[in-house]
Amino acid sequence: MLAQFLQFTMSGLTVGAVYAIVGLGFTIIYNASGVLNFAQGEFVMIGGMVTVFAVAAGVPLPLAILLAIAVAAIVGVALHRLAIEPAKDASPVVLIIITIGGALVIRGIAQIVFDKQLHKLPGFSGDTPVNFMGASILPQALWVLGGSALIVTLVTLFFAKTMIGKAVLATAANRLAAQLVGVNTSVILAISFALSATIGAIAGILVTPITFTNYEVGTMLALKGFAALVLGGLGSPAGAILGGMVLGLCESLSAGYLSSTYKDAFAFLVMIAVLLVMPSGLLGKPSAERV
Amino acid sequence: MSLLNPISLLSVSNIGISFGGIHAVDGVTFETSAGQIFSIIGPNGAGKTTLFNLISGVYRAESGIVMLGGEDVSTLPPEALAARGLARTFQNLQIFFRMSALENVMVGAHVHEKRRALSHLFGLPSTARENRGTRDAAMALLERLHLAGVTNRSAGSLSYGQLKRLEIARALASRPKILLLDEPAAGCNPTETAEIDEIIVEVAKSGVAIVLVEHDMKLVMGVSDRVLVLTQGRMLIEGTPEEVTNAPEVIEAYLGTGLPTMEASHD
Amino acid sequence: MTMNRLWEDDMRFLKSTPVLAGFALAAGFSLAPAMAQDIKIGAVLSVTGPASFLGDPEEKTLKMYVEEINAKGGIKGRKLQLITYDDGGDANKARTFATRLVEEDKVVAMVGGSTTGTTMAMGPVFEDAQIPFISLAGAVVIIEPLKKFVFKTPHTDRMACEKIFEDMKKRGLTKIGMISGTDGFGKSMRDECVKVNARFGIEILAEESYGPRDTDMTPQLTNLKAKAGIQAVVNPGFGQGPAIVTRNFRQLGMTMPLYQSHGVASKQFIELAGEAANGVRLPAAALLVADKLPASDPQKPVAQAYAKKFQDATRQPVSTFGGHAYDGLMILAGAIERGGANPKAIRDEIEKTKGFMGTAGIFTMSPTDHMGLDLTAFKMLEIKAGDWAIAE
Amino acid sequence: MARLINNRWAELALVTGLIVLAGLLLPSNYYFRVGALVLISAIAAVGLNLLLGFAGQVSLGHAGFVGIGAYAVALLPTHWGVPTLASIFLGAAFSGVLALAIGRPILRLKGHFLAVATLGLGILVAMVLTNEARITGGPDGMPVPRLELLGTRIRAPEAWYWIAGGTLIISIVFAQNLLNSSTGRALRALHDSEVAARAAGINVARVKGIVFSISAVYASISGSLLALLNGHITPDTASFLNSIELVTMVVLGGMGSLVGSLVGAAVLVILPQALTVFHEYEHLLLGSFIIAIMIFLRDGIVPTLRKALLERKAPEDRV
Repeated sequence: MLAQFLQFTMSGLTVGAVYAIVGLGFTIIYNASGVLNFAQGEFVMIGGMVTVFAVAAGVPLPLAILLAIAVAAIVGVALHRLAIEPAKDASPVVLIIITIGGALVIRGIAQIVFDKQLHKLPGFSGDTPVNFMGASILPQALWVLGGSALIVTLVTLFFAKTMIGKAVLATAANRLAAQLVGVNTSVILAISFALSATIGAIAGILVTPITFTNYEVGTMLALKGFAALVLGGLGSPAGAILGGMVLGLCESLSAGYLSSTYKDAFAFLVMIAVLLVMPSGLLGKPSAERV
Repeated sequence: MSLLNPISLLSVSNIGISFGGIHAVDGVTFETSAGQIFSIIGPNGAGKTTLFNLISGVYRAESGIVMLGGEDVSTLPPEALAARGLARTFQNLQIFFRMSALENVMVGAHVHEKRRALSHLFGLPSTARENRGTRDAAMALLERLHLAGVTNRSAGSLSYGQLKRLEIARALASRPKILLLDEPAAGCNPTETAEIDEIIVEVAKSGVAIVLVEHDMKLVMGVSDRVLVLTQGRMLIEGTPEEVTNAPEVIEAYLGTGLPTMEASHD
Repeated sequence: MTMNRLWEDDMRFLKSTPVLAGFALAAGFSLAPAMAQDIKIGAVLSVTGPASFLGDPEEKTLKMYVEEINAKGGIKGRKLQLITYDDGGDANKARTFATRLVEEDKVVAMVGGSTTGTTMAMGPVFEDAQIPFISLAGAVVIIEPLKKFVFKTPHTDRMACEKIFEDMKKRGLTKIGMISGTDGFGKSMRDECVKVNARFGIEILAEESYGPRDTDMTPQLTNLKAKAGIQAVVNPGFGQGPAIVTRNFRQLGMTMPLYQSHGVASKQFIELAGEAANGVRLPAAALLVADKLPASDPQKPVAQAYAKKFQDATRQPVSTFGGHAYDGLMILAGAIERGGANPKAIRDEIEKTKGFMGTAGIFTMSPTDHMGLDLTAFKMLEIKAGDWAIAE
Repeated sequence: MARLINNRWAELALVTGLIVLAGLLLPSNYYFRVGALVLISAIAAVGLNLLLGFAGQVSLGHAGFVGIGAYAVALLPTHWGVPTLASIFLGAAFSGVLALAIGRPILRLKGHFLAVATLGLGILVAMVLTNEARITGGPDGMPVPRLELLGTRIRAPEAWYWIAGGTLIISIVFAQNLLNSSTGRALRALHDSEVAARAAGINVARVKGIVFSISAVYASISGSLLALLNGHITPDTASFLNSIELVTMVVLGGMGSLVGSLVGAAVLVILPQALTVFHEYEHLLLGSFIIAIMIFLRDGIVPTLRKALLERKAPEDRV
């Protein structure tokens, strides 16, 4: 019984970690610019696909990973420069539609540059499962969990300790004020897109050995990551992580204990229920309308 | 002192609310009746707008009671208060910017319109009749507030002074018994202020109880029947304009923060 | 503002809307040049979207072989013109493109329909227009009940179930668990398996399912593992799901036989599932094991030639999906060769296809059988040391 | 006042003119089918515009209601012998009541929280349609019995074009009626300021529920027509991607513009048809077009063009 529960939990945590990192990527851009970037899932795709194709072309894995991150970051900055910045005063809904258009473009390019096949990477530490109190776990799952934890730590440190991180926060809090104290907000926004893309790409690289990748894995991930972000409380990095984990656990536990057919349904029901009780998400601050 | 006087239209007794441990409004008590102009003054952050939000149901009071025409309305939402004859304007404009000036005022008449979504959808003759009635009344109000020239303009294109008057027109469209005006003259030039002044007096004369928050001391002292001074959420004094102007504690309080007339308008 | 002025605005406005421009654009493009004597055939395929691993090789195959046919001088001196559209897996779009092929492109026949859903949505269009339609999708419902102008080339999912159950019976496995994808393929095959299992004396003790985009099936498999008495597991599904199921299956240390379906009949499955794929059995066309067929097998040259051509041209592993497109195109070419380029004549000739050797087996169609394959064309394969092997 | 009425009739005349003109010019069944798809999508987009464009409430699950309408005309006649016309109304009624029931709690949420809740709602509908295969035919869908009117079965795309056109015009008339009423003013008011709307006596929860329900009915009717046009229906109809497509139609065409919904629907239905010549570049181009439209016509196609026209023609109008 316990072994089963552990198995379900590990599955939920691993899947949830991916949702969480995608949600975290959403949060960074949202906090800096107020844009909900629905092309976030495409960064995950780029991370996985570039690594796969570079490795296939003979590039050593560590170098391929760096390359993939660089490509994702460049795409992130390009997305900001070419699509978001020219429309920066548009309403939030319009900006969302623009990012959806951006996702279509990125996917469209990927389908031409790469291919439409599914691909995988070998597990970083092999594919032999390890046994943990009766539950068997892939070493790569530990990579995903560890990697997520590391990313969260680094992001937290980045915002707390570095000048750039603080500038991003300042821009988020008040763009005009940040400009007045000499922050180049345009550069800062570009940095936040690059950072978010980097995180997405790392997530893509970490999970490809488990989940495979192809040119359109981004759609589903963006959907789930968005749900995680909102469930956790819009704008809170810790909330995005918590939201992702809760979503992942809901899915795997309902697949295990209730019905695998309706596991997504249960996950969304739980989410709606949580939102009805906590209308600002798990860790979101209730926003009082100023009158 | 019998505070819950049944004759008074609005009576507020010992009302209070706190945000994050800070008492924004604490133990405020007053009452006012039909035809009276009751003003609330005080320095910035004194809790005037919070008090308005408490009275109009935007916030729910943690302590105290609000009575409207003898009925305890402390826990009712804003729309229920509106149905009972309470109307208000907002310090930082709450205009329907995507609608025309006329439509803004028409919204004000909502409480007098029938709630029949289906007949609205089918465009039955009763809806057309209702629209005509509401529109004519709104036009009259626009004229009264010197806004007839911008009737069909989008509210988003109006000047600040026009918007201030538009809010008053919208509030009047509900034919209120009690009207809460939150800095109606802020940001208006002397001519506009004089016009608003005149309208306030006129409305009060028609039997509406007016509660006014205003920085313009000349306006306040000129029109008010009674004045209440708030500082840090608490009542400093309540009395006639003369009593308040001459009270030593008021002079003391305002010396520290600068005279209210000197304060810049809010955005 | 006067009524007149507004009207003027509206007229200008109307001209500036992209509605008419869009229509004009579409009209312009659909009048793409075509030589009068070319024979137009259409293909609506799921080249992108969740079923792209079907549509992509299908499209590549069709293009490759139409080119080859034309290079050899076409059919009776007339070249083939292939018009393909990508429905993205969406049945509604597929139907629009089907209408376009019939109404605008005036094709004489259609090879395509990657999924059962898109095929079912397009079927009535071709039935109404009386234009033959050779579907590349699996489900039995496409040809059962029989529709006059609709044919199909892949084995049906019912045949796949029967093949699997037959193999189980031989190995003495009678109590099984199923885990199916909730995509069209998985769901349809699952339904067929549940209809025929009793005939083979096989009992389904537990059923689980997973979504087409799911990335972890350990919870479902943990439940199957915990269910007492299960001797084997069947996994109807296509795309990434079966590869993940296979890996999770081994991860959980499950040792009973695992059966996959013909929905994973591509080397890609072995690549994705890796080591875990070893020991997995699945029913599939002989195409996958072309090289391992005995030299006496009449199917060997066809299968070998197609596999080589596809792999050389695309540098991707050959799949039976592309093979179905090959079969469909060749059956169609044969029918045109025999009966000319009139849709009704083509339909009649397709129905008379006899002993055609395709990648999926020998096709012999009839007025009551619009697929023409029997179980003998279906091989039970086992994955051994990362490669296909014939298990019977 | 004159202007308000003029605007309304001009809008209606424009739409009717477009539908009739296009209907007379379209050369073949294919064009009629594409035209019918534009009009059918526009019906759902007009409904969603009431919710999103006018009342400012996001729904990422509206395809769920399209799905309900579609399956109503497939399931009710097939399994229970309900006449098709009655099925359309039953589906619409069910959608409306469901939206009213769910809307009450969900619509308390704001902005992105509402978006996710409605997203979940749409996905639930799609899941039920996919998984209850015994009734719905599962992921491969099910055939839809043809509509019989006066003894003839309607299947020609041309007939559906005119039916959809008529329905769209009625939909727009109803939408205009609503907008030009106390309920309509209330729903537009709460878009700009909920607190002022409440202070004016508007029961915000009630009005949101009503407009959510009305937009669900529009989506449902659109779904019924789509199913009848196609003759076969799959759960894709209710998919998340279709919900996104509906939102995109409304935003592209212009939030708060009923004509805009028709234009937005036309762009998103016709553009992919025109882009097929570019084969694998299709998605890349479609995405680029969407981005470009949103950058250069920020308020949506119709409002931006209208503003530009008015500004050029009547500078004296602006003070």
